[in-house]
Amino acid sequence: MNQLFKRLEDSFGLTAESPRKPDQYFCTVDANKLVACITHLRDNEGFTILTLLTAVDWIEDGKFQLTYLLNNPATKTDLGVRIFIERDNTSMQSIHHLWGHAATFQRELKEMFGIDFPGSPRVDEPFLLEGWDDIPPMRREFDTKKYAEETYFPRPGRETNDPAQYMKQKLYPDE
Amino acid sequence: MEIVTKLGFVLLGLVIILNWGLIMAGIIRKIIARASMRRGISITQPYINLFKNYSIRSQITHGVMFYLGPVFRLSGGVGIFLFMPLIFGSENWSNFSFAGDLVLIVYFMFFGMLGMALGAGEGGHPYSAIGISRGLAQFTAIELPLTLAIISIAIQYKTLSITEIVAAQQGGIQNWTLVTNPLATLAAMISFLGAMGHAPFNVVMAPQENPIGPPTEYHGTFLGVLQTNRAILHVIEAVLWMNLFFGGATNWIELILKSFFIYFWSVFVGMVFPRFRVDQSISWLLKLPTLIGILAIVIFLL
Amino acid sequence: MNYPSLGQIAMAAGMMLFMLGLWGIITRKNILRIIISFTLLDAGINIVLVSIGFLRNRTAPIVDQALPATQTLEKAVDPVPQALVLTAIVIGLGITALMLAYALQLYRKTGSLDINKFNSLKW
Amino acid sequence: MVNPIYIVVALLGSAFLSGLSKQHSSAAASWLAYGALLFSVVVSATWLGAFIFNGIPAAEIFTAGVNPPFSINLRMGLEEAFLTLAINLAGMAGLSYLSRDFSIWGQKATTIFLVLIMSVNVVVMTRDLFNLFVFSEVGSIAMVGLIFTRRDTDGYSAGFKYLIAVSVISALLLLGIGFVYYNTGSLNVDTILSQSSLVNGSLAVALFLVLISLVLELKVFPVNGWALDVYQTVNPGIGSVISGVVGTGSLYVLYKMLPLGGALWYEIVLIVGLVTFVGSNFVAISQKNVNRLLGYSSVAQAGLLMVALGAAPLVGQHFLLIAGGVFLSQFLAKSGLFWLAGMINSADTAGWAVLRQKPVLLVLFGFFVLALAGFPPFPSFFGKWQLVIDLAHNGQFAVIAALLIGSLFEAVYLFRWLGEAIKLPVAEGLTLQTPLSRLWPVLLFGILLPVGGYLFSRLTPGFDGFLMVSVAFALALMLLDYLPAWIKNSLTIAGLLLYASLVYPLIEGDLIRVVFAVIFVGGGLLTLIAGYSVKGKRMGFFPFAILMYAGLIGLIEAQNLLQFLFAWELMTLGSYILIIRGKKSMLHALNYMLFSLGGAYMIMMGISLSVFGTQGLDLALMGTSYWPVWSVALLALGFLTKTAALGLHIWLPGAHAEAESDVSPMVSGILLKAGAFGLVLLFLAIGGEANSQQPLLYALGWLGALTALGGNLMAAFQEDAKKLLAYSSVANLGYILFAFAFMTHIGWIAGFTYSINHFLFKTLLFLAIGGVVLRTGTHNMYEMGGLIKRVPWSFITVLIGIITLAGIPPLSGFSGKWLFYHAVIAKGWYFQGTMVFFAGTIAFLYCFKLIYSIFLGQEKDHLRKVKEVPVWYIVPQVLLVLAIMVFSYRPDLILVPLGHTLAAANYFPTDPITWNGLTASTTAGYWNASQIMMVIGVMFVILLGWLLFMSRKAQKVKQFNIVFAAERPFRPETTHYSYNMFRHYHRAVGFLVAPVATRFWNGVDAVMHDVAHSAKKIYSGNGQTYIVHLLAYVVIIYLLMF
Amino acid sequence: MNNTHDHNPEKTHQKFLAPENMPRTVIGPDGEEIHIDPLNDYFCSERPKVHEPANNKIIEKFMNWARAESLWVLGFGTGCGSIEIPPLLSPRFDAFRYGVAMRPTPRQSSVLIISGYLAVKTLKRAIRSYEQMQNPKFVIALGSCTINGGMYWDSYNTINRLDHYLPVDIYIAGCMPRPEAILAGFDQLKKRIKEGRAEGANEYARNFDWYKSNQKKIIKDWNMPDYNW
Repeated sequence: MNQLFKRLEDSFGLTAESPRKPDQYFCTVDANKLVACITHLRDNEGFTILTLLTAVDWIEDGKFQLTYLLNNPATKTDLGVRIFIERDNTSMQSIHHLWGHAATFQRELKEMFGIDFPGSPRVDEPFLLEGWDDIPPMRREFDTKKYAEETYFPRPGRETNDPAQYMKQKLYPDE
Repeated sequence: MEIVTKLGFVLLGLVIILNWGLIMAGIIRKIIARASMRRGISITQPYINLFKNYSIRSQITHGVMFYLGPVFRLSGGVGIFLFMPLIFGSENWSNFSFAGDLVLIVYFMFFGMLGMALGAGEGGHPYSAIGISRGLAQFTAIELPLTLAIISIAIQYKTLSITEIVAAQQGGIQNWTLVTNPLATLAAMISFLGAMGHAPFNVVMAPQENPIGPPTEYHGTFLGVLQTNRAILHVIEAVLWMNLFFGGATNWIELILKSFFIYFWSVFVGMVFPRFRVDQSISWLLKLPTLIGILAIVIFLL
Repeated sequence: MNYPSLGQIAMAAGMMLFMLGLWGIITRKNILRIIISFTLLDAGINIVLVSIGFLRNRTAPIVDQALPATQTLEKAVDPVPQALVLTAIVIGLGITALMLAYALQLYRKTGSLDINKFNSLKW
Repeated sequence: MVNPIYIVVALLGSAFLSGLSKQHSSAAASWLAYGALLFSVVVSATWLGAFIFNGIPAAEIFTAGVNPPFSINLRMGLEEAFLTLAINLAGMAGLSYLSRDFSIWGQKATTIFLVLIMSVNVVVMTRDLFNLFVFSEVGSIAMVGLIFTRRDTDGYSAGFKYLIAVSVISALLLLGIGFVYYNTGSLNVDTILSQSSLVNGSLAVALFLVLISLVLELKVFPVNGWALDVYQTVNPGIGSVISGVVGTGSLYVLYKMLPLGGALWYEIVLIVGLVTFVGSNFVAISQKNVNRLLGYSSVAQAGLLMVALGAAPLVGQHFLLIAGGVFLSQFLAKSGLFWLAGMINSADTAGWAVLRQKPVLLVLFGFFVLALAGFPPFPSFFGKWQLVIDLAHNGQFAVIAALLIGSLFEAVYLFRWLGEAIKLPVAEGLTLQTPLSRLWPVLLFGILLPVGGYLFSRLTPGFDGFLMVSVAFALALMLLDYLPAWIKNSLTIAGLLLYASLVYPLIEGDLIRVVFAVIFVGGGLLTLIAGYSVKGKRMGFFPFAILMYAGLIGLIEAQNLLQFLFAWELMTLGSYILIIRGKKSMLHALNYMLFSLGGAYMIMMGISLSVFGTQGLDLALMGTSYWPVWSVALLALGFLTKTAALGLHIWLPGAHAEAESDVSPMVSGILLKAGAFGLVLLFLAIGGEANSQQPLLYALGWLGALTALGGNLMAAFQEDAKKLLAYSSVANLGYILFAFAFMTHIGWIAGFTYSINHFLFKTLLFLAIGGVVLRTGTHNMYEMGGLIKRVPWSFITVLIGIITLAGIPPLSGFSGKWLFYHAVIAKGWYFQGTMVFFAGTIAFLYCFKLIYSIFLGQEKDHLRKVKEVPVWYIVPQVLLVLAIMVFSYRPDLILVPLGHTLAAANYFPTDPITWNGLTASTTAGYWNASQIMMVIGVMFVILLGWLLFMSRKAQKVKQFNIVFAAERPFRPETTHYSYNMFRHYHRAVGFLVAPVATRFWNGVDAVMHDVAHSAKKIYSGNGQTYIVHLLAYVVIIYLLMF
Repeated sequence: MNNTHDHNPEKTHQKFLAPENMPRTVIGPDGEEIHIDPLNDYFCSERPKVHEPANNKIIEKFMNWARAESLWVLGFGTGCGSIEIPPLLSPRFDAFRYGVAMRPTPRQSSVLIISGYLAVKTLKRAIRSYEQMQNPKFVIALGSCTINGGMYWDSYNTINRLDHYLPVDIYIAGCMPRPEAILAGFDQLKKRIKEGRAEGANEYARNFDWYKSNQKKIIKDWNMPDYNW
């Protein structure tokens, strides 16, 4: 694996992280080298499966982190390739030509984070939400509690407790 | 005066048959429940369902045929009743059977089917049409063994008049068609399974596949009419089979018992067997039961 | 020994010419040769016709001083075949002329006289 | 009387004069030519008139003042007068037709043309062998000279081949003449004939040479390549001369000479003619080039005439009728066709669509084609008919069969051609050239055809001129075709009623005929009423509608088989044109025509083999007990092609479905009954109950049952509404066949009930569906849907129609089913019966599909503004519904008297049905239609009232307010469940509807075309090969003879 | 992305109009133009009506008894509660003996069981199904999610209170309630019906505007006429 990283380092300038599990590795590449990188991984290194494409919102840094989780079925190894992209008016190159099902992940990211993938099929159609006209709900500037309170008629008198504290208080009030 | 008496007996008979149909449905469902170790519904549940459906307050309609469909359907059921002699030897309980013979009844079964088909079609629901198309397709195959059986007993008794067929079977169980012509009886009983719409021939109404099939859009009074028909039809078809193959009935008790057991046969098979797909059921009906029916005729030709 | 009569020889010769012509017509490829074969055939027929009317020791059926009209029945050969031949020769001439005209035109149009080449019309 | 020698004088003189005249006086020269021809026409016409009206004997004209055998003599008899009239007329017309070409080719051409006409005149009239030779040579030379006018390689090579072949043939002829003279000492035909008892070896050879060369002159198949090439290349005007004028001369010479050869030669000519007729028509099947096709056809017709010639000893006194009829038809028609080809100038038959620019010419083209195919009312119909009958009387069944097969081959290309002219799109750049000088000959010959037909119909024994009235009516309507449609429609209705009222007294006592008459006339009226909805002129519809109905009524009225067949063909003709009017009908109409003709020929063959063939044609003879099984089978098959029994059904769906909306009910509800009527006549003929054809009837019964099953199954899998109904018709006719095949009283009652019912509901359904199709513009059911709101009347009538169709009580369809059950039980055909009942349940499938897919379910966007169908469609539907109701309520009104009629001694004496009041009962069961209807009606009304009361407040909702798994439907198109509705059924029983019959007939079609195409290859195009063929043919015939 | 809520429902609905519901023009068979407005042409846009109970007390009581003893439940499961329904019909609990039966079509059903949390998307379907049921119709809501949002109380996509959208007859508390509790709920519903208090359908019709505005507030692509007949 380290050899692989070495090779990739030369070609794509990636930075590897120490493995979390014996068969799970992560690395980071430049956003503009990503497609070339994972194409290489898919075609030459045996990472033929795209398991996951997901995003993390680093609002403090003004970045989105996209993780492309690839799997090599021969060696039973997972490799997460990360990139960081700007948070505002962001868009990323689509990879639906490498894996057809990537389009679905991208559709979801577009709906939930507002990350655009130009050219990805049906990327603008609603995926889970119907008729959503607010900012994408998974962005961290979206205040879901406030939205729910404004929209869904919260029942007055409802208390929200930490279950552990609440049960402890209720069952063992003396302690 | 005579006609008034006739009408009175006919109406009375209809009421008895309807009530017996409802009770029989309750009993059968009770038996099914007990067989699967449940308490099950109360025997009066069919009545309650019927009352409830007639007491639904709001209704919708899709058009004229939406009304005519259930009416055709119920006319089909009641019509078969009207042309069916119920009790052998009784002028009063023979209804209007002087107007036509077995052929009339066999063809009048289509009347109700047509009504159902048209009404369901007017509903505009694709599942209704799918159900109807399956039902009609399966019905063609169901009719085939029955036709063979009818021809076989027509050869046997040299008549197509139900009254005379019943008359020929009097004098004990050894004279029943069941004993004298078992193959025809078997073919007809298989066909009875299909006519009752129980498993394995219940793909028409299959709730899991196409929500309840033809009557998807029916509700309230419309559904009540259909349920009324169902109660009548089940009994009266059992009576038809009883008349043809099981010696008919000389009194009401006999009629009730025999129709119960004939109907229970279909339920019994339905409990045991899984459901056929529609093309499977057609293929099957066109093979073994048809062969049995053909044998039933061949035996009489030899 | 029974020698063949002049009439028989003429007829045999005519028939042979006829056959020869026929043979030529169906074997030669050159149109001109076919036409020549046809004239052979025609000549053969004429000879046959003449020989049909030939009677030994008789003269030509021309009524003049040498042959008064009253003696024609005894002295002249049958005049009818001769008349036929005369007409047939005329007709054969006409046909030969027409054939040659066709051959000429065909040659002008195509530069060839091979009959096998003129089969654009068929089926 | 003018001496006919002046014909020769006039023609020859004018030829010389025009040859001598200078170029600038060409107008005068051509007038001179016309004058000479007119003179000839007049002379021959006066002679003909004298022969016909004064009955004078044939005149002998002696030249040179000496008696034969020493001089040439001519004869002017009836035949000669007729032929010279025809020749001179054709010459005049041809001259006019060719006048433009002649003006290009120069005076010489006119001269040659006149010489040609003159020579043929002489050839016809002369009685001298050598003279014959001379003038036929003159004619040949003139002919070749005319061919020379086509100045290109093709023309020259064709002319050369022609010349060589003709020379060889004439050499043979000359040789033969010489030897004949050698043996008989005479050249006079009559003298030789008087010595024909002395035929010895060498005379026989001489005669062989003469006759074989005469036969070869007729361009017999397959040694006629030289002639075909000429046909293909020459100007069609000259082609018409070759075919009409020269061919006529050659034929007549053969006719004159044939007695020389004796009986053997008649046989030879018969066989040669047959081979020519069949073979030439066969190779023409795959021919597309018009001129060559016309050549094949000419040769074939000559072959037919040779058959007539060869059969002369057999047909005796009818010879002139036969040969005259065939000759006249082919002479007029073939000339006309050649002329038309010249006007169109398209090498391909497809180019003839341009004829539609001048409907008159299209009609004439139709005349010519029909005359060639032997359709009434043209003379050849009578000729062929008489020929077949006379051959049958002499037991020449193989000849008849060959003739009929050849005729069928002929019909294949003729009707393909006609269909293409009627239906194909007009090709770019083609125009009709119709100067008056070319138009009038075509018009004249076209008009002469029906006139000749009338004359020959009067000559034919056993023909009732009454039938011609309808033809005249149709022709009159054709002339009135510029009137608006409603006037013509009214005229047609009036004509139909008038004709029916004239016919009614003839059939009054015969209930069987009356029933069918009511179906035909009533159906005609109703469907014609629907025709009022058509705006505009509707050219070419009404004459053929009236022809079809006249044919149908004629069937009923026919007293003998000639009239029957005449009516049958009229009906076929009319319906063919009606069918081909549909948008995509070309191929379907061709199929229809071919199957109908095949059926008609089978009927002819069957007639020949039956009592009629041996004893006479009167239908009253039918009861005779002698009926060979093959005859019955052929007759039955013939009628079954009309009823479209399984295997013969493939023409029906397309033809009925693609026809116009109001034509479909005509051809489906009504026309098919003609076949049923034929079957009725046939089955009565073979002796009713006491028949001796049980095995055949058993087979027919199975066929009927299979047809019912197959038709219904195929109907269930159709997407096209009209095709569905058409297949349903197939099935219903299967029921009818099954019922009649019982040959029992109750079976026949069932058959009649079915016939009446099928007429009622199928006419009703086709009218209703046709109206809807008219409004929606599509046949496909899945494109419709939810139309109940738009066309409620049609929905009601369709509902009643399908209840009747399915045989559900209380409507009249059930009466048929009830009778069926009892008939099956009584007869003991249990398995066939079961199959029929199984088929009956399948009828539900398509009934439901029909009414649901069109009227129920989801309404489509583009059909939201569809209007109710025209009132003219509704009116007949309402009438039919009323009729169904009456028949349902009181079936006894018809069935009781019908039962009495059928119970006649020679029909079905055992009547098992007893009517007690309104209750019909057999030993097996009983049935009371009125009571059933009353009981069901009352019950229905009560229940409906109850439901209406209970649901009186129901909210009316719209089409998408359906339970859709908590979603809403996307579009009506995706929500309407209709396309391939019974796919599950297809999975189960689809193997039964594999298109076996279609594949079979397609295979037949392909094989025929391939074989015909291969057979054509013998025409290699090489002149020498043709000569070899000729000689080989001579040798073969010689070997066959000696 | 606009952060402002658009509070004009008409405008919002216009924005989310499905393509197949857009007005369009088709050409008829004779070439005539036909304008189709799917929402008006395909759907009935009547408002629901109030159906008063029968005047005759005895008849009404009898009818209510019949309705109560024959509860036909629509087979419609939301959330985790749908897994609690099948045991209800098993031999152990046997809801059939109370006259309860499952029906596959809302037209024939009289009871709608909301068996758990409702996402907005599911709510839309639940409302449509409810509206397609016929007039005496009853709603049973299971679990705390339907009462106050339960564990999804602050989710951006899950409703908190069902009774703002549908007239609920019986709430059965629990997360999830066990089948015994549901049986008890049926018992309570029966009591309510027999007492004539279960007039949810009429309530819905009377307060139709209120319910509808609540529904439309969160369901922005309604794409239907107001009442789904």
